[in-house]
Amino acid sequence: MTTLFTITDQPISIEEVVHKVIRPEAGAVTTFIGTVRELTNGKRTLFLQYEAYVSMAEKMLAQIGIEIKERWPEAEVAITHRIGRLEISDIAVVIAVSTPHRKDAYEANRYAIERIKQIVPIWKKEYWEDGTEWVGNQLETKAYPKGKPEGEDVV
Amino acid sequence: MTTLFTITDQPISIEEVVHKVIRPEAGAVTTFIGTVRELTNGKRTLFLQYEAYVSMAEKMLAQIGIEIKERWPEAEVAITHRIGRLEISDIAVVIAVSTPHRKDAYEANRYAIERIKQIVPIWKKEYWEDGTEWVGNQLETKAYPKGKPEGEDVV
Amino acid sequence: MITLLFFAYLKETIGKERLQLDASSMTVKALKQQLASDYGLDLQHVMVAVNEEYAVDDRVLQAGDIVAFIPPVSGG
Amino acid sequence: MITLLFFAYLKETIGKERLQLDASSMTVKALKQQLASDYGLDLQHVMVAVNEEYAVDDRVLQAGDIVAFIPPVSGG
Repeated sequence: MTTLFTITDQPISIEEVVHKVIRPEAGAVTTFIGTVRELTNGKRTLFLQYEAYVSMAEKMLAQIGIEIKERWPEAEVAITHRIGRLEISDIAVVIAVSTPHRKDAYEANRYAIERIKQIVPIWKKEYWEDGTEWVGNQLETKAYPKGKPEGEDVV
Repeated sequence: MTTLFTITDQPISIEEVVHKVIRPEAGAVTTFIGTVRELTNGKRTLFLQYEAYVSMAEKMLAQIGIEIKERWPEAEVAITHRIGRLEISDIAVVIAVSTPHRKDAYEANRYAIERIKQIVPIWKKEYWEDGTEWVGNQLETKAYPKGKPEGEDVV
Repeated sequence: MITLLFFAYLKETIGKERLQLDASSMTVKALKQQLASDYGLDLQHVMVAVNEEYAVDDRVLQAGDIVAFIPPVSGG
Repeated sequence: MITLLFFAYLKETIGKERLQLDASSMTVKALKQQLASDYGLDLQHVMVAVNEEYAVDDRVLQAGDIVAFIPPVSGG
């Protein structure tokens, strides 16, 4: 059986993730591919290190799949997230969503990435020329959030 | 030089299209992958035939790229559309959009597929058990549209 | 001479994908009307491209133009 | 006994990724406070998962529980 929700320390094959959700009833597949960006707020990243609480992270990815099915019953979802050392432009995550109609495929896909950034226990450490930092919030920009994670995220 | 906007009669490699837009400045890539759906309004498709006015279709794809740059200046876009005979679940089109931030990648991608269905001279012929039909509108459902193409689509 | 190109059901209905015609100084609209009448076609929803760009009805054709008749598209 | 798991900067700060502790019948909140005080940590933005599910502050821990301290996540 194919595993739809996976954490891996190997390079991710986009085709492999996409082919988990392609099926005769669905005419639309969207993917989100998160890659390692070199510059964040003008600061140059050399490489990244991703760490995960693997067993729980896979459970949370599967839960996002369940949440999507509740909202978009016809959607099929597969998510693979990579951990370990990643270089600039390496693929960190691939989310594939197939639906009969394309609007749902975009919306469900975007829902998935937003939820990953809220509830999946994966952490990114940035390595710069002059230091390192664990990136600690869901908004891509600040080191640590001001606000506490909201109740609805504690599922 | 890589061609960002292509019509091909060969199977499309998703990875190949995606890698045309991956770059150090962009952390987000979205793709739209259109596949051949077996059932449309309860009717079973056996296979499809796509035909294109190839030279103009490639120009129109490139124009969609220009329109996207006007709206999302940081976006990079690549589109490959396949023509010829396609079986159920075969990939007809791959649109890849990379941007520094993910919201733009979703929106620009969706803009691309909507515009393809308006202005790119490609036609789909459905083959059913009991006949064939050229699909003649942009709304996925009706055989031919009631309304004339709108002025803004005639560019 | 002007070259006419037909696609999809138009190509099948007319039975040709290409025609040569002396239509210089005709407008796109007049050419559409003539073609509709010659072949008994409804071209109301058919767009016209001249030299690979969509053209308006009152565009005047010139010798050497390539005029493509574009039925409602259905790619994607 | 209860097993505590640490990740990301917490693992580096504490210098361990795993601790065994006799914390049965403590609440999640009390455990967080004890840990914050023992290691001089600010755990205000750290979520807690018990047996791989997010847990509320007044959850009472039981022997055998695996308690993970989850700093703000940054996957994707």
